[in-house]
Amino acid sequence: MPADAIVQVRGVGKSYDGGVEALREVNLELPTGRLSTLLGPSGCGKTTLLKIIAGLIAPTGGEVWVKGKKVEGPGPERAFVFQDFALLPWANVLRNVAFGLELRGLAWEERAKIARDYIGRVGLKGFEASYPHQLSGGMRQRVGLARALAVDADILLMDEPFSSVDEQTRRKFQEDLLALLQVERKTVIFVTHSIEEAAYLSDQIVLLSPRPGTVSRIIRPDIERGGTSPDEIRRDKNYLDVVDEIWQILKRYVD
Amino acid sequence: MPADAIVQVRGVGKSYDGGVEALREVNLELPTGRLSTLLGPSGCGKTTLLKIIAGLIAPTGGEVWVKGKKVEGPGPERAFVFQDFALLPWANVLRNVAFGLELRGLAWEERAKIARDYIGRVGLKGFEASYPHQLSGGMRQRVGLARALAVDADILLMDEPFSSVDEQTRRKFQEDLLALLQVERKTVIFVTHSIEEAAYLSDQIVLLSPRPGTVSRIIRPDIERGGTSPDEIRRDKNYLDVVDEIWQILKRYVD
Amino acid sequence: AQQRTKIRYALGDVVSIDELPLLIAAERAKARGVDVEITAFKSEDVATQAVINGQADIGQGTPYAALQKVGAPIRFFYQLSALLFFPIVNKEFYKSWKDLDGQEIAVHTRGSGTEAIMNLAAKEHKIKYKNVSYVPGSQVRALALLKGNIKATILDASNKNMVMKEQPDKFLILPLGNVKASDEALFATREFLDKKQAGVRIFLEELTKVNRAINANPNWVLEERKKLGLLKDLPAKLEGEILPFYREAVQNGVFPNDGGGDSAAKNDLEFFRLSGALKGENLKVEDFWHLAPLKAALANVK
Amino acid sequence: MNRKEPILKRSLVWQLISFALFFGLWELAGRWPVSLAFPSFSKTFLALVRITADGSLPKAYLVTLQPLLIGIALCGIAGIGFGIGMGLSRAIEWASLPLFIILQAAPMAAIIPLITYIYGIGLTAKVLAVVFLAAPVVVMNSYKGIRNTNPSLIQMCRSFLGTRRQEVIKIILPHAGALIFAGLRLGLAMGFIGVVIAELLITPTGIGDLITYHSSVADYPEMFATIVSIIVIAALAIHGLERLEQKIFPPEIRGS
Amino acid sequence: MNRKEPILKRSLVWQLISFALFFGLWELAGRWPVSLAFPSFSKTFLALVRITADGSLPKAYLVTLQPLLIGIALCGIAGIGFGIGMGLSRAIEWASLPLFIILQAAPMAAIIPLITYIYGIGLTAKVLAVVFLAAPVVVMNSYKGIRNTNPSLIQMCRSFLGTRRQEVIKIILPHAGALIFAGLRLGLAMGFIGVVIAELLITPTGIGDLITYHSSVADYPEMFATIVSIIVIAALAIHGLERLEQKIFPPEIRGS
Ligand SMILES: Nc1ncnc2c1ncn2[C@@H]1O[C@H](COP(=O)(O)OP(=O)(O)OP(=O)(O)O)[C@@H](O)[C@H]1O
Ligand SMILES: Nc1ncnc2c1ncn2[C@@H]1O[C@H](COP(=O)(O)OP(=O)(O)OP(=O)(O)O)[C@@H](O)[C@H]1O
Ligand SMILES: [Mg+2]
Ligand SMILES: [Mg+2]
Repeated sequence: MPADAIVQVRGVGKSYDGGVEALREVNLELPTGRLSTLLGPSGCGKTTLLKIIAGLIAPTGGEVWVKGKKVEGPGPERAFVFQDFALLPWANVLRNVAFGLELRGLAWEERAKIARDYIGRVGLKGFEASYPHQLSGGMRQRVGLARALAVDADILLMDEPFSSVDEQTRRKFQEDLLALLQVERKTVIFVTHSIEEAAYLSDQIVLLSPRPGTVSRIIRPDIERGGTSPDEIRRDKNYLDVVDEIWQILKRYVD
Repeated sequence: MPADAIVQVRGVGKSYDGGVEALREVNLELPTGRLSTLLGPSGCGKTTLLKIIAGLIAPTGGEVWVKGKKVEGPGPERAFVFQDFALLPWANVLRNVAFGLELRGLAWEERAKIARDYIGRVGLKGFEASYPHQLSGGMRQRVGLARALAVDADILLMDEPFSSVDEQTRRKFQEDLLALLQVERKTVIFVTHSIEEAAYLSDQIVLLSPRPGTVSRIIRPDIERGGTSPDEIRRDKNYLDVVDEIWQILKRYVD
Repeated sequence: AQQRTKIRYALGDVVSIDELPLLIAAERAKARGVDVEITAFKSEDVATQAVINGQADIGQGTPYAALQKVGAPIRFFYQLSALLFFPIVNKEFYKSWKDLDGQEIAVHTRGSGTEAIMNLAAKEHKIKYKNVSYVPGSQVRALALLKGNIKATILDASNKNMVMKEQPDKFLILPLGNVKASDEALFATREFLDKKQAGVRIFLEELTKVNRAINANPNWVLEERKKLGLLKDLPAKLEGEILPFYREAVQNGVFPNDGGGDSAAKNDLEFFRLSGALKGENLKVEDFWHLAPLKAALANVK
Repeated sequence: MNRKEPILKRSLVWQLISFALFFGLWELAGRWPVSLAFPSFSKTFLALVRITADGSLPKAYLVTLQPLLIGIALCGIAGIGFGIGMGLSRAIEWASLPLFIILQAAPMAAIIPLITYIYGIGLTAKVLAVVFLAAPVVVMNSYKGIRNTNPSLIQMCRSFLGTRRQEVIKIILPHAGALIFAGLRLGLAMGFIGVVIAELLITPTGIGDLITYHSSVADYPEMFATIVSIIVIAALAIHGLERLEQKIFPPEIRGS
Repeated sequence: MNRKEPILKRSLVWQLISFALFFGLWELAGRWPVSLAFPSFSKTFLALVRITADGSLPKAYLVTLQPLLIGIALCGIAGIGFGIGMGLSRAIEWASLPLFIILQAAPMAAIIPLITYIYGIGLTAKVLAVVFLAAPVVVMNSYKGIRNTNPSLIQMCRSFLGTRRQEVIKIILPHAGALIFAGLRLGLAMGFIGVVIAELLITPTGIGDLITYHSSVADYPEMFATIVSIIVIAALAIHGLERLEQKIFPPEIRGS
């Protein structure tokens, strides 16, 4: 797979000011057009790694290459979906979704048009004029997703995007996300705590060890998606095996 | 099962001051010595129902009977495990666990002895002198559990006790809880959002409809527990069927 | 036509009936081309401050200590009125100066004329106070006396009259030897006095004429006030106090016919040295007073 | 949270009862009487009507409000500007934060007598009294507003390639709006104190003149009425601003 | 959150720079000179040493601190008690909350000149000045402390069969501790303002006497030194209390 790796993480390490070593010697290749998951115990450096890839944090060692260029900061080919949504509380849904385009200097007309399109695609039609506080957690999450989609980046970096919605809504989202990616053909890097979520969504699962985080295992669940309904996937033997395998590894990390 | 129902909910309804009708005509029997789960979409009144059973909220209609007596308020036979832990931030673990006994006027010596015992049972030995802010979410949750166990009530009322810990810790807890109940023989009423959790833990699952909450279905997952390892249960056909059945029902409620 | 002169006059008190002579003189000076613009400040200190900083031309009061310390050449040049104060005690507790030995008294402020008077009296009667507390404002002390919060203090004429009228049988006024020091004097920078000689002269002429008229007939104040329409919104209660106040003041020689001059200066130096406001021996009049403007004015009103 | 609502709703009746109780006690104390110079509520109220009707109170307010408004406007421009500077620039922050922390805790009212020694006795001195009292809280609130911007929003802005300029204009400033406004409100409260003390301690003009004058001629009801009026007006103004603040910046849109 | 730490650590150096800057400007302004009556920093500092050494400043503080401490102690007992009462009893709350909301926003300093008319000029009057200024914030903070008790803790207490008495003693009061303490600290800050203004507007004793006296005899450096000393002492006391507060009630154990 190295040939079509859109993101390459080479020997990345990160120590925070306080002396905390969050990551050590992480090597990773993330294939184009696929969904990769970072999974690991709390505090193992998942968010840190994702932000390093995003160019929001500088690593203290190693480097990240995206599309053959070394990462020095955020870039237009990467878009971040924040765990806490990071919506402007004083702006309505339309402006929030269009915010990435606003920063790029697009004219109002143009960016509103694009934003409306993506608001429709994430199923928020009719809520353009609502403010974040008027939306449920799940709807806010979708605003964040639409904002990231609107800038049409090739790579979506998602930090536990479904962690603040309830289990049932989460399942719904997972299905929506898979459907959306079917159409959009993006590369997605996804951080999660949930073994089921990782196994269900991913083409590639990167298991990180506890702090300092290193890659302890890479799993490629070869689950048959074409045609099978989500409910069938959840009973798929491959799927259950992957879940089990991961749980056996992670179990050791839990106190 | 009516014969050995320790809690009977008879036609309970609840309208809040603001005019919100949270529950309508809920009828329910909860069997002695079993774990029952309340499951339903967000805002359907699960917490409300649990608090009515606990005697913390008065219903606006119907009544609750516990051990053959009508509920007028909290009682010594019921103990509540709070979703947000509800620990005293200024008291250490020992005092927090002993707090229920402190309120009952037990002497210091005596209640410390009991509390130490339960602190050990939930696996917090060595943390007696720690303060809540020094503990992880999971450890705090266990303090809340130990406090509820320490008053030796017959009925444990648990409101989403594992919702604030990460997936992996949560799995660990579920197993711990089942092991503990094996020894303690309590009746447990458990609120959750998680279908897997409900299916995995429960003897009886009460599915509530969206607001105003009513009982829409009662499912008794007949899962063989004796001898089978937790990981086997998660692949059990019965278990997967129950998960599926619940998901099909709840799917309709998700926006 | 004659060019008009403006004089900014800083008063360290609210304008009330005691200021009537000043107000009358200001009106009359206006007719002669000198505009005296009176601003009332919270206290004498702030008024003095205004003169030092050049925000006012003439100040009123007796800031001898400030004069001695500040580098700027500021001089007194006219005595507006002499001290007239009345030591007053609660009859229940004290009957004479002797009774005040070892007792607590209240005066205006530290280093003020009121304190000096009480200290001089103590010296004269060979007594010693236990404690001197400072309660600024005659009116405040009068109220405190009536309320029983203080038992011995010193008041100005109008407040003494108020107290005696309110509860005539309760209080006693103690006798006081003649004190000739200034209660209010005018001061300004030398620079101003030299530059605005004509204006100052006219103002002083009018002040002197007013004082002389009052000394001749206290009732004149009332007539003049009516004629000029001064202090129009004075409450009736206070209006009735005007005549007694001026009668008493005239009887006690409060308003000098000659602006005080050299003798006032000498009295002041002696008095304020005794009171402790002025430091040092051999104080020279010319270091504190500038007598030329007064002489020029007196020459015209002879 | 939920408790606030019912209180505000039932408040009209209870406010009336609360104030009736207070005024009743005052009336009693005045009639007893506590002191010769302590007028009862009814007398004070009549005096208030009197001085309002004869125009002296409104005229006094015109004079008093001048330094207050100028001072607050100055704080609004320079104070907020400086606070924002402190929030954005480490150098300014480090050079001035310790001083402002001290100033915010200090009884700045004590400085008012000093002002005359530097700025004399005119309007400037009173404006300065207002500024000295109001500035620390205005500056500190603006600073905190800037500093407390949700870091996640800033990262979001950077991740979408926002420039530093865009970050300040589109994220930091709107985010700080509520705290800055609150700072201005608290500044106004301090400014009221400043202007009243300045008028009592420096030159009595406006309200200060009314108070001093009525006190000197022993019109105690008028004097009390004047003071009560400024207290009530200030309290109402501040309270009104607080409500306005909650309207413009409801907690929901403030972000965390 | 994390930003606070480094500032506090590096603060010693920066505090020195910050104050050096301030004092330097003052020295320049004094030497220029802005006004004949405006002493430079060095002159003021020497005067401070002088009046400290001759004992007049310490003695003045002994006098000034008396009404302050009595007033704060009174607020500490009655104010906190009343605030707690307001928090626990609906009746008290409704009858007094509107009044206290107004009082908290009001420039209570304006009331000080009135105190003389009721309570004369002695210690009582000054204690009252302190109380009037400090009480609203003490009462309101105690009230808020009680009212903001985490409802979940109260439910917990009730679910374990706690009586109302136990609820108050074991949950509500410990929970309100931090806010009550903060109220006392803010009250002390107001009390400093109150006592200084009272000493300037009522009878000059203690610090007020030093200020008035030195001003009347034109010892401007001494006067400035006195005022600066009270500002600094008050600021340090309040700031110190704030630190103590963070020690006794670190945010972690406050609960939400
Ligand atoms: N700004 C920072 N300064 C110092 N230490 C940090 C900082 N951010 C994170 N850390 C530490 O680095 C480690 C990794 O943090 P990170 O947020 O990447 O973990 P994570 O895997 O995302 O955890 P979680 O699953 O809880 O979100 C943690 O121990 C954390 O305490
Ligand atoms: N104190 C209250 N006053 C008014 N309405 C309330 C109150 N508490 C809860 N509600 C409303 O009652 C409904 C049921 O609330 P409840 O907390 O029981 O739901 P829930 O099923 O526990 O939800 P969740 O899964 O989000 O915890 C909700 O719509 C909620 O908004
Ligand atoms: Mg993370
Ligand atoms: Mg709930």
